[in-house]
Order: sequence, then C-alpha cells, then structure tokens
Amino acid sequence: MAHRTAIVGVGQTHHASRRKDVSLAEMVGEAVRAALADAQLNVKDIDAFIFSNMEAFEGILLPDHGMIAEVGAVGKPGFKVTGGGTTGSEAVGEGCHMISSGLYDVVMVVSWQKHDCGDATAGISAAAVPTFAKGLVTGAVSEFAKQALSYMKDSGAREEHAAMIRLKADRGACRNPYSHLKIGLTSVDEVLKSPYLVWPIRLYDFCPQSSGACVVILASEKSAKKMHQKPVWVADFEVVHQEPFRAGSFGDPTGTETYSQHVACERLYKRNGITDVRKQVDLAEIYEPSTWEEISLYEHLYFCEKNEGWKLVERGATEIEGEFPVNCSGGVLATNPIGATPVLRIAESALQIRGDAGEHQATRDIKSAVATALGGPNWTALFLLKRSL
Amino acid sequence: MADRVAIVAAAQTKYHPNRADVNEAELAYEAIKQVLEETGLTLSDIDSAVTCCQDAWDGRTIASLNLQHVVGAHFGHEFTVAEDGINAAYVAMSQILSGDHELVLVESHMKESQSDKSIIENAGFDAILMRQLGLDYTSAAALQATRYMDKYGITPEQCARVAVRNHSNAKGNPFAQSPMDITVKDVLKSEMVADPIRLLDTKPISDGACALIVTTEERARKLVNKPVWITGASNCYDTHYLGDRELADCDALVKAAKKAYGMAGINDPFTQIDVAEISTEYSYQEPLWMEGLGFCGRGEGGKLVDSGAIAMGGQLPVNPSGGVLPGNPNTVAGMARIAEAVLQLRGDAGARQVEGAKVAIAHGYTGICGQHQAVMIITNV
Amino acid sequence: MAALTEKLEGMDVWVYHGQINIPNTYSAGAVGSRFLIELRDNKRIMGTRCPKCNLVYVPARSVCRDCFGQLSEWVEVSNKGTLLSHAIARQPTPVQPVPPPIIYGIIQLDGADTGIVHMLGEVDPTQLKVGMRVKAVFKTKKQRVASILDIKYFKPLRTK
Amino acid sequence: MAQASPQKQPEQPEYISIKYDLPRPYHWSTGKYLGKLYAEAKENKKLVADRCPKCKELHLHAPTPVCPKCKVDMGWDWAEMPLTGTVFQYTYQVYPLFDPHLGKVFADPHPPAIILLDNGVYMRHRLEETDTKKLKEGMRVQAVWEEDYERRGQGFQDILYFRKIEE
Repeated sequence: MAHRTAIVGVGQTHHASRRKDVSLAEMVGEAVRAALADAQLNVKDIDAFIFSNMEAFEGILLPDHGMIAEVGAVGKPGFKVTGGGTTGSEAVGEGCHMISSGLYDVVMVVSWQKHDCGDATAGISAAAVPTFAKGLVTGAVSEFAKQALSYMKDSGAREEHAAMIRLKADRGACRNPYSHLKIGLTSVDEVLKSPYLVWPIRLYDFCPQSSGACVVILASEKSAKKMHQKPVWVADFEVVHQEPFRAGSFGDPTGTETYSQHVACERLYKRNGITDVRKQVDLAEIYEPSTWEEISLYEHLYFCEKNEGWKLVERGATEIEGEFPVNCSGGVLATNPIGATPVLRIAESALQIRGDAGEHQATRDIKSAVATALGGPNWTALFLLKRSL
Repeated sequence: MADRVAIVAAAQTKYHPNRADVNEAELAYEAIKQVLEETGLTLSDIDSAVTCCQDAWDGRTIASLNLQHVVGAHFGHEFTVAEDGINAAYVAMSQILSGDHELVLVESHMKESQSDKSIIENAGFDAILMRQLGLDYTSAAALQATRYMDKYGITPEQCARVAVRNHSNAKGNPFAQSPMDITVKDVLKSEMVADPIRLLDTKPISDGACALIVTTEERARKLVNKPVWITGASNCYDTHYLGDRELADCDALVKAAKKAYGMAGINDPFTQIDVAEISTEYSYQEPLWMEGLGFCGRGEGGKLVDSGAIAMGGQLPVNPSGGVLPGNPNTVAGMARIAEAVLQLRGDAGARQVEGAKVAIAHGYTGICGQHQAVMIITNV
Repeated sequence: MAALTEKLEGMDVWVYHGQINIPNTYSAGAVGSRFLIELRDNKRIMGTRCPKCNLVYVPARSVCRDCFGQLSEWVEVSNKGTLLSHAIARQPTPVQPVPPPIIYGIIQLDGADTGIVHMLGEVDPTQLKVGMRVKAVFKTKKQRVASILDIKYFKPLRTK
Repeated sequence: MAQASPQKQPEQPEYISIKYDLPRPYHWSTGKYLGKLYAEAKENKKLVADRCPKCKELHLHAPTPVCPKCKVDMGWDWAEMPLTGTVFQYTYQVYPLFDPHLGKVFADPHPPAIILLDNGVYMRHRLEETDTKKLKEGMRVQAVWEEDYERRGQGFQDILYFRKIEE
C-alpha cells in the first residue's frame, strides 16, 4: 500500500435481538457517536463514509440513503458496499484503499444489521439461484450442518469439542458488555442438551441473529499519529472469493478442494513472513457462525495442522488466558449483526492490541492480531493488525 | 493526483426493454467479453473486479453471486458497490492508486424488466415517514420537477426540448434502446405519468450491462494505443427526507463536482470541458444537473437548454449518445456515461463523435431525486 | 405445483415467475414513536428543534441534518402550512395506499423549518399552486393507528 | 476502557413499528446455459452438465458460460449425467424455517443431501426417505422424475427426489 493506514477509532452498539427503542438509522448513529468519542473526533473531521451491510435482510433499497443525516454524512462523499458475510471486511479494505490511494485522509466505515426488520434465515435462503437451487438451500444452518458432518468424519472430533467452543464463547460474551447472547453456561452437558436445528447442529452450536452496528475510523499515517495515542495499524489484508464446488456451500464437503482460506492465508502470511501463526501472531478474532466452523477454521487458517483443531480446543490453547486466544469477545456465536460482524472482528482486535478490551482483554500482551471474515460460498477476508509497524 | 489512472477499454450491450433470453451473468459477460477482446486480456489477467448490482433488483441475496465466474473472481477479489455504476469506477481508481491492484475489471448490469419498478423503488423510501405514502422514484421526481420549475421558472417546453434533443442524439448511438425523431409538441402531448412529468420526459424500462478495464499508466501504455485518463472524481450524499432538502438546488452535486474539478484543475467547466455525458432519467434533470455541475448559474439551466450550446456542434455538447432518456437501466446509467466519454476521447464515437474532444465529464446519480451524486473527469491528453 | 416457468418462444430459455416474500417490520424508535403516537392520540403534529441551528424539524427527528446534534426539544407545530411542491401520480402501482390519481405534496407547516411529505385531498388539480395554504385532515379516531397515514391528507385552507 | 458507551434512550411505554408484507415479483431467466438443463430435463428426462474445454470438469452446479476455475469460455459441450449414485452426506431439518420463495414457514420433510453420482459428480438434492433412522451415508439412490410432462419444466425440480435402491 502506497500510504499506511491506521485504525484511530472504534465504536459499537449494544447488540440485541430487537431494538425497538431506535430506528435503523438511529441505531447506526449510536455506533458512529461511540467511534467518534473513541477517536476524539468531530464528525466534520471525517472525509468520506463507506457503508456496509447485507441489504436483503432489511428489505430496503439503498439502505445507506435512509441514514445519511443520522450518521452525519450529509454533504460528504461515500458509497455503500454489499456482498456476502465478508461485506464488512471488504468495506474496511476499501476504506484502506481510499486512504492509501491518497484520495482521503480520514474515512469512516459504517456497518450494521438490524435483524429485527426481517428474517435472516429467509434472507440467506434467498441467496440460492432462484431458477436452480430454490428449495435446496435452507438458511445457513443446513450448510453448516454439512460442514460439521464432514469435519467430524475426517477429524475424529466429538460433539463435546463443539460444546467446549460454545462454553468459551459464552464466557467471552459474559465478559463483553456489548455482546448479544450471554447464556451463563457452566458445563458441556448443558450445551449437549440443547435441541437440534438441523442435525447435527444444535441451537447452542449456532450464532444468533443480532441487531447492532459497528463503526471503525481509519486514518492516514500522517493524521493517525496526531489523532490517537494508540493507533492500530492495518499491516495488510487480503480478500478471496470462491465459487461453490462439489455441491457444498462452505467449502468442499469432500475435503479435496482448496479453500479460499488457504489461498488468503498463503498470500497474506507469505507477504508478511509468517510461517508459524501461533508463534508470530498474538491473537485472532475469527468469523465462526457455528462451533464446528470455529474448529475447522483453526485448521484452514493454519493455526494448527489438519484434523488437530479439536486438540487445540481440548488444551484450552485458544481461551482468553491461552497461548493463542481466539474470540475473547464471545465472537459470532454470541453476536452476529451480519453486515457488521467482520467489522466487529477488526474492532475487537484493535481493542485487544490497544489493551482496551476491559474484562475480555486477553491475559498475554497482544501486539498483533488476525481478524477474519467468512461469507458467500466460503469467501474469506483476512486482516493483519499490529501495534507498531 | 501524482499517479494517473487509465481506462483502457469500455463496452456496453445494446440496451433493450426485455432481455429475458439471458440471465445476469450472461448479460454481464456480453460486455465483459468485449473489453477483454479490446485489450487482448483474459479473465485470468484481471486481479480485481468491482461490480455494481443491488439485491432488490436482482431478486437475490448477495446479488454478485450471479457474477463470480464471469468476472474471474474465483480465488480473486470481487467487490460490489451498491450505488450507480459510476462509483464502481471510482472504487477501481482507488484500488489502482493504492498500488494494491493493477488491472481492475469494472462491471455493472441491470434487468429492470425482471421485477416491478414501483415495488422495488418504494422500498427505498424511509419506512416510517414516506414508504406508506406509496411513493416511487417517478412521483418523487415529479415533486422535484415542480419545485425546480416553480422556483426558477423552468418551462415544460424547455424540459420537452431536452427529451427531443436526447432522443434525436440517440440516433447516432448503436447501443441506444429507443432513438426517436420527436417534436416538443409530441412530448407535451404524450401521456401524463406524474404531473408535471409526461411519458416522453421519462426513460423506458431497460436491460443492459456495461464493463470497463481500469489500470495504471504504465500498464495502459503497453496494452492499448489510446488510453484515456481519469483526472478527477468524487461523489457526495444529500440527506434522505424529501422535506429536508431544497429539491430545486442539488447541493450534493455541487460538492461532488467541486471536488472533482479541483483534482482535475478545472475552474471554468463550461469552457474547459469538451463533452458531457449526464445521467438524465427525467427531462427536467438535465438543466438541474447542469446547474449543479456549474455549466451555468442557478436557475439558468432552462436558458442553457434553449441556447443550443449543448447541442451537437455547440460549445459543450451534452449527451451526444442520447444519454439515459432513450433507455438505460438504473445502476448501469452512470457507468455507461463513462463508457461513452471514453469513446468520445478516443475518437471512436462514430456518428455521435464530438470532434477534437479532449476533456469529458461523466455524471451519475443514485437514489431518490438524486440523493447521491457522482462525477468523473476524463481526458485523452 | 402449478407451472411457474415459461419457455421463451423459439429458444431453450425459461423464465421463472417467482417472488421474494419476506415480511419486514421497521421500528420507529423512541422519537418516531412519539411523533406517530401524537398523531394517533392527540391529532398533534410534532417537531423537534435544534437549538444550535435554530431549526424545527417536522416530522420530529432525533438528529440535526446540519450540525449532527441530538435533538430533544419537542415543539408542536400548526396543522396549517404552505405548499412547497406538488405532483400527481396517475399510474396505478401495487404500493399506493389509495387508488390514483394521488396528489403528493411537500408542506411547510407554520412553525416548522422543513417540509412534511404527504398527500393532498379535496383539491382541484388545476388549482394546485406552490405557495397555496393547506391544512391537515386527520382520519377518525377509530381509523388512526399511529402511522403517517393517520393524517388522511392536506386540503386547501379555503375550498370553493 | 476508552470506548464510549452508546447513549441509551430512556424507556417509554409504547414503541411503534410499521409492517410491510408485499411480495416482490420477479421474472428470473435461466439464460442459455441453465436453459439447456431445463430443456433436457423436460423433454428427455435427462440431467446434463457442461464440460470445461480446459480442465474437462463437469459443471452441474450450475451450468455457466465461464469455467470458474479456468476462467475460460465454456463453449457448448454437454454430457449426460447418470441418474444413480450414493449418498455422500445428508442432514435433516428439525426446525421449520421461513422460505423466501414460498413466503411462509416451511420444513422440507425430504432430507437435503449431497449425492455422489456414478460418474463422480457431486449433486445437491433431497432424499425420498423421510424416516431419518433409515438413512445412511453410502446408501444407493436413484433419481425419481416428475412423470407429468406438463409439470416438468422446473429444471432441477423436475427430479422430485432420490429414492433408495437395492443392488
């Protein structure tokens, strides 16, 4: 990148199933004000806005247009990004392009989903080609059910391991003041008693539908150093799309195809001299819609060898006090406003690097982090954030 | 700008009222194939794709899923902008300037015939304060037209003249959907759609696609003989609620143009620009947007229409292609303006060529009464 | 299942006549709710005032367009105002609340600095004029449900 | 903690929401490539896929004008798929979900499955057997066509489901 980019402010709403007390625009405005307060900036300091959400879920045409006054973007440049679950990351990526191109100095990325407006499962089912796969895609749950079956078969992992992931997520969520689902689980048995949605995915194996927003303020190197005592640097990022293969949506159920995660990691890790992620990076915030997906992402993101993800779980390596903490915030399993979910991963990583994550701050000192996103038919976005460049 | 960004290829499909014979991918690929052939590139050479589509129009969550294969996105980058396509070119420009990408494919498509215009557009109005009133883009445009015409004394005849000129210009454009010889009288006698807007003041339902290839200066010189250069670009949002806006003055366009002109070193647009392609979905918009673009003072758009200066052969020909009125789909419209500007600057515009054009402006807008405005300045020198 | 697809004449291409049918519910939020409840319960049209910009927004809004300030000062405005613009939608569409022709207007109510977008009724279309004086006509108490349509329309102040 | 807490609105007794339930109609075209699959299914009860001229892979999901992997024109080379295969993987839906194309809550009683067709192509479809206890990975199955010519013409849906076969 021609010019370096830093995160100088992050803000999020409290996430919940329903937010009747605010309109969609007002909800997003809350996150904007939180980010401005965090950055100690005035909205007039923002040069351009990039909006991100999955527009089908709220059933609004050009949803950004309806919130321009409420986010302070009247008379300002900007545009909206749409896409799959990776939308938020792609918006932050484009924000970096807008700065590294020299076009703007300070860019605000505004992301949200207000799931109480519609039905996310129906929205995801509508991603099926209507002339082709109508009726053959039932929300995201059945896709992740297939992924779970494949993983169990190949790796020897048991349902207990998935339950441990929910316990970890719930502990994080209970420490995170903004998270949505705080169940207060205490044992693996409680998770295993939850009902199946689509076999073998249980209620507690899956993410909720959250209403919430997240905002990240990006600035050029020159401005960032003046603006924030603790800027967090976007060292690098990579977005990789892929076509669905072999009748699977989230990767290849036969396990024989390359995954977008492999491609993204190989590119980003190589550019940054990363050969051993767990040693060279301090923490990860990953986009895990299901417990099983978290375990297999450990492998696809090269946190460990193939079929060994569940062993990391068993060892507690990815717990908040572990050697390589993953999703201290409670992650997607606790909070999932889809358009904002990837931006939350980036914002939470930035807080960890700053040491500002409060009760869910990782035990070890976090100097660098990987934030990921997952979307579409297994698209990947990968961000590498650092305290110093 | 320190570095220059080049457009090395531009293609459009012929615009058509109903392309039921193709799906979105096949429609887009018609335009994409042409830009690849023009440059001798293959999809494997492309390192980033910027597409422009909207879930509501395509009837599919993550509408760009339709396109992944035809833009070569497998294990590559694809980025979807949900505004008018002109903004996709702007994003491509930022990707080139950032140094992260070298060859960017820009695509926009739309099949308006595929759904019900009023239902889709109505979903773009604030759900609490406006949507229940049953407004669509045309009835909102009529509110803007009345306000603008009343405030500045713009006449229905002046608007009709816009429709006549654009439909006539379209006769020289092989991609145009409905080129026509019509008179001011024909327009004024055509069916009233939403007072004061008549049928011939509006564009028909249209299907089509547009594609561009955007790259670095160095690469452009190797690829083609006649690259053109983006020298300025910007966009701007206005507020949403119609009652909060002075609809007769397009403040967002004024701001977007000012920024783009600043980048391109333009201080007198009317004399420094040789050809303009402006998104005019309703005839009243052309004088209004011309005011916003600074071609004339506020309220003087009608006089400029009357003057003949914007006709073919005039000082600043506006929409030699016929523009949007003879039929361009939403979302494609602004990107098509870039494609037309590219042809003009290369001298490849055939019967609609403006001789010796060196500086062109492309304009696109998105949303209700032009809530989001975007401009791009392109040159061949 | 009825045949939902149609083959195009002379080619192997099919068109599927389908739908996306996902009901949506939008929260008005605290400010929007209060505005709508005032319409329903008291036939009052409320605005919010920005003390910094000295602007009264009607309908009531929570944020000032100009200064991004949060608005908390409620003001009742008159149900009479001046027409800023008008339009007549003539073509029937599935989204219209009443059959066309529908006359739309933007009305600046007395005491407000912005316009309210609504419909006009009891008006001769040829007499429509920017600047004409109009007043709100409310639906009956039974018909009012806390929606922008609780105002039936605006009508000219002095009808013939 | 530097992060400012968003301002909470004071609670009020009644919040209003506005509902919309107007379906959006669409006229989706199969286009030429998927149209070929439709035509063969309707006229001949055959399932076809297009073959990439470069990698030779068959694209059943769905037929496209460009090979996603090789990024080249697919041309017009079609192969007939076998209608028998083995169940590679299946799930079953326990909770009904809202179907956007039907506009109502629906649980397909037929378990969604990935079937490995006998020529090595994976296909996403559903199984006839609704008793989940009788399902097994590796189970042999065969496509069951909609027999009524008038009702065919729905592409993939012309195959109702895959039925267990004994071999």
